[in-house]
Amino acid sequence: MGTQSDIKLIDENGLRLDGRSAGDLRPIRIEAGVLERADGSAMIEWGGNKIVVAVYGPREAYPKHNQDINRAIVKARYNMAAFSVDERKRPGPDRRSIEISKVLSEALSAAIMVEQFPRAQIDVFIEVLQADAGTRIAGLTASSVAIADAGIPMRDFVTGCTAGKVDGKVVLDLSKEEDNFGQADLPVAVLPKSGKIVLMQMDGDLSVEEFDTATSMIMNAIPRINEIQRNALSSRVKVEGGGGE
Amino acid sequence: MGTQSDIKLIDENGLRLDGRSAGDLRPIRIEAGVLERADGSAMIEWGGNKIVVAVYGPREAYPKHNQDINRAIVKARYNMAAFSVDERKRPGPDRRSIEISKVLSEALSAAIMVEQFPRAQIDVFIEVLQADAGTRIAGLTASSVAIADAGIPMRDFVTGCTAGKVDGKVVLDLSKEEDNFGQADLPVAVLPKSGKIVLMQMDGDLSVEEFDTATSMIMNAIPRINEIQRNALSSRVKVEGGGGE
Amino acid sequence: MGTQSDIKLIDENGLRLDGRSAGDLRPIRIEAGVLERADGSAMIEWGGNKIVVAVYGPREAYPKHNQDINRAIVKARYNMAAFSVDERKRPGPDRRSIEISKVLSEALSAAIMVEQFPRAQIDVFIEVLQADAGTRIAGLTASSVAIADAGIPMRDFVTGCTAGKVDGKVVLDLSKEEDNFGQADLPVAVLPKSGKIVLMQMDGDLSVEEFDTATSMIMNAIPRINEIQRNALSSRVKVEGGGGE
Amino acid sequence: MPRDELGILSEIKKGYILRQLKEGKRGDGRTPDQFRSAEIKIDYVKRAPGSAYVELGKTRIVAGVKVEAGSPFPDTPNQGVLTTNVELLPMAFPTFEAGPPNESAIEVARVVDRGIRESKMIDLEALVIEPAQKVWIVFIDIDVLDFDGNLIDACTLGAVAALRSAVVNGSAAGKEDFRLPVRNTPVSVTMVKIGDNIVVDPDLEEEQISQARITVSTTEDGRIRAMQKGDNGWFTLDEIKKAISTSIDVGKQLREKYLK
Amino acid sequence: MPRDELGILSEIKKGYILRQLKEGKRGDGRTPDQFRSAEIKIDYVKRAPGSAYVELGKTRIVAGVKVEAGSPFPDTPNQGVLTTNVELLPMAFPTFEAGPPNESAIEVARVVDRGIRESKMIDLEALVIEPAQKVWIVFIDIDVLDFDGNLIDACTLGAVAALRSAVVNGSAAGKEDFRLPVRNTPVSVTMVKIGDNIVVDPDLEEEQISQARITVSTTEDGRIRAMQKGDNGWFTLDEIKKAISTSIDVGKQLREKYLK
Amino acid sequence: MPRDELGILSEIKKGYILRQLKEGKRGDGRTPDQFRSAEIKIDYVKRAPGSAYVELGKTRIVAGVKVEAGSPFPDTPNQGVLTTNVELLPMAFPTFEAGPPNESAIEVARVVDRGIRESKMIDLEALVIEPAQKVWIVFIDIDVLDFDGNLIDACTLGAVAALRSAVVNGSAAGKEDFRLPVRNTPVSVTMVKIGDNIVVDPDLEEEQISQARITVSTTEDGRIRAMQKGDNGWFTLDEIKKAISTSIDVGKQLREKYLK
Repeated sequence: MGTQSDIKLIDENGLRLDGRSAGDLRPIRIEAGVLERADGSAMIEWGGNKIVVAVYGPREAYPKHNQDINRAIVKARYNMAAFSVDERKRPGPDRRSIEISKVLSEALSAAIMVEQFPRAQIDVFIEVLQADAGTRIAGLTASSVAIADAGIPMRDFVTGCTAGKVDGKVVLDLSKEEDNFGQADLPVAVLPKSGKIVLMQMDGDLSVEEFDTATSMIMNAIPRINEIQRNALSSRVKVEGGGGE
Repeated sequence: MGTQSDIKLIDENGLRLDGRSAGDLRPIRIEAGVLERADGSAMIEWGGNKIVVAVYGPREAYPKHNQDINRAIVKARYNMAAFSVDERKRPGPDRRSIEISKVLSEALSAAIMVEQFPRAQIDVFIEVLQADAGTRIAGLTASSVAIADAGIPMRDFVTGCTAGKVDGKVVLDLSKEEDNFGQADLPVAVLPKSGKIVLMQMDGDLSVEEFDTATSMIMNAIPRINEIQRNALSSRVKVEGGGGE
Repeated sequence: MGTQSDIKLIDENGLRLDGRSAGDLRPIRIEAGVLERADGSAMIEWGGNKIVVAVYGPREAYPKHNQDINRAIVKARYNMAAFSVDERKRPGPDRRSIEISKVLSEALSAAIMVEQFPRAQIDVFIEVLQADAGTRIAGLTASSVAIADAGIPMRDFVTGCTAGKVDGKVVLDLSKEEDNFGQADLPVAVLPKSGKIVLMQMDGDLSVEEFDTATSMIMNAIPRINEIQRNALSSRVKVEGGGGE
Repeated sequence: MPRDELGILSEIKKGYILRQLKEGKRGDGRTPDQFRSAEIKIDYVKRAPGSAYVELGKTRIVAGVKVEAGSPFPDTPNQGVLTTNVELLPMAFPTFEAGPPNESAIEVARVVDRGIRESKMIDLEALVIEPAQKVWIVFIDIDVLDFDGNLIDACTLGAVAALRSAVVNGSAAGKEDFRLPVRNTPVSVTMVKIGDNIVVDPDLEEEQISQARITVSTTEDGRIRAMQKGDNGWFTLDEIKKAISTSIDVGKQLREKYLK
Repeated sequence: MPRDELGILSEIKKGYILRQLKEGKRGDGRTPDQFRSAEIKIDYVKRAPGSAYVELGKTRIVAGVKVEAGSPFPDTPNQGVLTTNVELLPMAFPTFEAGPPNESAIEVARVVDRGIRESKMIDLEALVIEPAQKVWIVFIDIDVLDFDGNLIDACTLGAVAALRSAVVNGSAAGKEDFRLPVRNTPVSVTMVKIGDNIVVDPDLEEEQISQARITVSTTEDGRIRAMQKGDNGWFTLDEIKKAISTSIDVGKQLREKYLK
Repeated sequence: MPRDELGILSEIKKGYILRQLKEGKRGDGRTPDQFRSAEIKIDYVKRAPGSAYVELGKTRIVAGVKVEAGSPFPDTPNQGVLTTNVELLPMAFPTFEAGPPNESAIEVARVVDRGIRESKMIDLEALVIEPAQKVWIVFIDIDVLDFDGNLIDACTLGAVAALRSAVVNGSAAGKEDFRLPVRNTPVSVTMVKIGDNIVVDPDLEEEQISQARITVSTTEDGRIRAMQKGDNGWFTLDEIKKAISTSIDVGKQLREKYLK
């Protein structure tokens, strides 16, 4: 987690810089079917994040020696556009994006009925056009909409959210400033029907009690985010959350 | 095109730094069959350019999934030797040489009877030993001699020439200084029998009228250059152009 | 060879910085079977060198177009750990390690009965954990123990040693300082039964007479080093050489 | 660019398109000289000083402009630096692959770059902070999200729109925010040859069956700034001259509609 | 990590392991919460200021710490730099390949790095030589020689032991030799889920048949500093909570035994 | 180097060559100790301060020397820098591939480099412009255009001839043009073993059927400066000693003929 700062991130009323309370989400908007060529696609705007996801497949895995004779391979590729962050990002994968691609692939594999597509590959391309904290979770949440849009059978959605610690307080869905100057970041993704955890990473400093509070907040938010996913697929668009007054 | 300069590139008599008139070519010399291992080869000296070309093929395209079942793939590889330019060039392809290789491949594909060699590949390796403006055109002009030397059937030669604008005046076959300090560069290659244009690039600043003048000059020079190509194949060597008095 | 230095590397009694005489070896210790996964393995400590070697194979050569239908391919990969030298070494092969890998592969090919394993590949991974002059020879000497440990049939061991010139005098088995400030370095490896030379490199400045002295010293040391190799395979460990008093 | 890789265009369909073209008709009802209508959203990416989203048919790209302080090239100590990169994202087409730009992506980037550079749209001399030491580096990065033909023109439109709208944070040079020194408005117009017909702004189907491509970049003064012939076919000189004149005409329309 | 690539684990064997686990027994006789006994040799490589050889089961790694003077990152001018690299050497397993670190090697390195970085084990502020100009760069490089499961914990143990024992040559900054400014002792504990059972410190066989992996890094104050869930399976929240408590307990034992 | 990759050498031909060699005859009529006659053109490339074209049999190479001002290596602050690169161009042989130098190209470059470096042909101490700050960097780049055996000697001849003839533009250091400080004339002589015969300057056919290769680089004082044994075969010590003496003799002839 980032360095200390003099900025007070939570005011005396418990409100955050953008006016949210501890348990509030930023506005989330998902649209499915935004691309022509891809088999499935989705665009998500989550706070200041703007991420487009395209799905191709199931198609024959290539090269052949990578094929799994029992199930489809899910390959997520998380990538940040050069202009998506304040300082220009050099094109191409770095160690961070390779790790994120790995954990996103694993999380999606748990939801997709991979056993129906032996020897196949499902590609999920996640392009971050504008980054604003929580990109992996936002990209993953959009990915399961794009996979559904592609007509690929899933046991359930994958729905994610982060919590973290800011000014010593556990809060939901960190903003960029909270991520930069906070004390912990905990991205989690679940299968919302069962609450099974398919992605969890943490860095920072949390006591066991703080961890419990953070995961409660996340579990509490998951149904709201999943509803936005469902609505996107019913080709409706809904704006959720936003502001804490 | 390059930056402005105080050098006067054309004198009061309309003569250029090397004494040529606007429509004069630099000396050109082509020799075919200069290498042992290649299936066909040629060396061209054009002004201060010194370029060797080797052709291999038709041979089976590799990897196989690149094969075209209807025709041969033509792969030109334009490369500058580390010592070919004033400042040492790092070995290996850069973006410029990759683009040039692409347009040269396309120009040669238009001339070679590619439909006679399904699934095959024809490699044309163009090594610039000494660069002096107009290397792509010189390399391309030598390439069709090397392809003929390899016995690969062609509809016609590919014959190229550049024109450009210097001190506001349209001239043929830019020299290094004219290329560096001129206002436009227009490399063109044609099938000389029909005048069909198979390569054309331009950068700089040309009016429509200037473009017409430039292409007239080029079309005018093409038969002279093609004659040098033909002579090289009749295993004779001829020096053309040179000086403008 | 390195630059001149003011350090006197050989004293008035003919003794070297570490107390050895001209023909003395540094202490050598080899242990076979040190790794679980590899088909064969060995660890060598030779002076301050600490090198581990793992052997995999014979296994099918991959990719297939690399296969030799008459014999096994031997691929040694010499690699220095980032922490093995004074200044951190960037991970990955450099030109030096690629050349060393080539000459080690060739030396081992001369000893292994490669004709018994057509289409196969034998991988020999040589990891230098701590470097102290003579790493290629130490790694090669350990390699033939690891190959024997893997049960791969060999005509003979490969046994190596270096000689060099220090303060104008020919000496055996250069130390780090002698390598840095000496006038010649001559690594040699032989099949000890026959004395056939399978690796020889030299750099520096040697007269023909000095070369003869150096190779005599090496040939003289080979049986002692080979005995340590043999002992390692008899699952005994022996310390040889060390000190010159 | 991929040629008929989808296998969706049978010979029958090719014949149909050709017959239609002979009558001056195109698959989507356009005339040969007609550009598709485009949608351009500037300031699409807030973190970039300049950006634009362009939809041309179903071709979708995002162009972002970043401006950072850095060193000039040794041979142009008194000029800022301009660099253009195009990413043909694997999401944009089934056969596009992840990895460093291939020859197609490099060609698109270099043709876009030449149109902008040779028109002298950006006054690079005005981007010097300290001569020979520190200049502004203008990075144009373009993400291709969806591919439906004519990338060069879509990317040029996006890059030019992003440059025109950019507001640069000057603090890295101790200066106020500033707009890029824009002098003119280059536009590229790309045409392909199908049989004996030449059509403007080809869509994916047209690109897949065309023999040759020509791009002409012009400025509002009607001057030619860059050209690029592509693909394995050929043009006659007359066809090229006609293409230049079409480019000047269509370029005017595009400037009028999208870049005022 | 490779999953059953050796083909040595038949379905029969899997069933056997599962039945055994139901009775709380593991292949090598350990209880589910039991770490294998490790061997750690510090100062294993004399040319590195800090180093450690770790043997955990038959997993064997060497961690080396190098410290060099260099430039700080622009956004943290008042901090030293910490960097962690793990090489899955091809000698360590039949299917490991030479080349730059793949996604598995990168994940191990980044999880090890996070445990150390987020615990603030090394006081990076104390590693500044000249603010914004020159700081100490701490390179943690780990060679994996032999692979028998649970690389993350073996590598974390090695890295922490090497950092704790390092004595840095200060001459590059005109200073005396010094120890790294160590503030605490992070330990990672990794568990995998096999059927409904969760076991600590999996060996190779257990990793190959497990569905999901969870790593929890803690410090001696019982606080969580880093976590990573891996593999295609899932955990319930209760399983995670149990894993955290196990990690704190086992972490204490490891610190007591190996990092005093 | 490729070994019989053309498939042109049947076992019958091999047998024939061997029988001929037993009688001291080679395919092109040379004696075992005879070098092919070479053609060397210096100043072949005008843009390089030094250059040479070498034809040895049908092996054709161009060596170019560039000299640029740059930083010295930290551990040799009072020396210029010498670097040698060899490109086995795909034009030179059917199986040579484009791309970064492979192990064969690297070996050739390093053996050529060692012969020049260890003979101290170039006085690197004389190439310092400002100690520890700025030195002359000598780049030797070699293009292999056509491959007919014995690259090491062809490349060494070309590199040495180019270095001897180089006239450097001194303006980058505010100096006059100057010749490189050349102290002696290293020559490499390469031999291969075919059966029990050792032949000098092998051509392609001989390289393809040989078991082992030895290169010895010497200076005019008859001293050995670099050696390299290559390929999967072996030499006896006596064979090596004979090769050294041959190298000294042949080296004298080469210096006399081509490097006066």
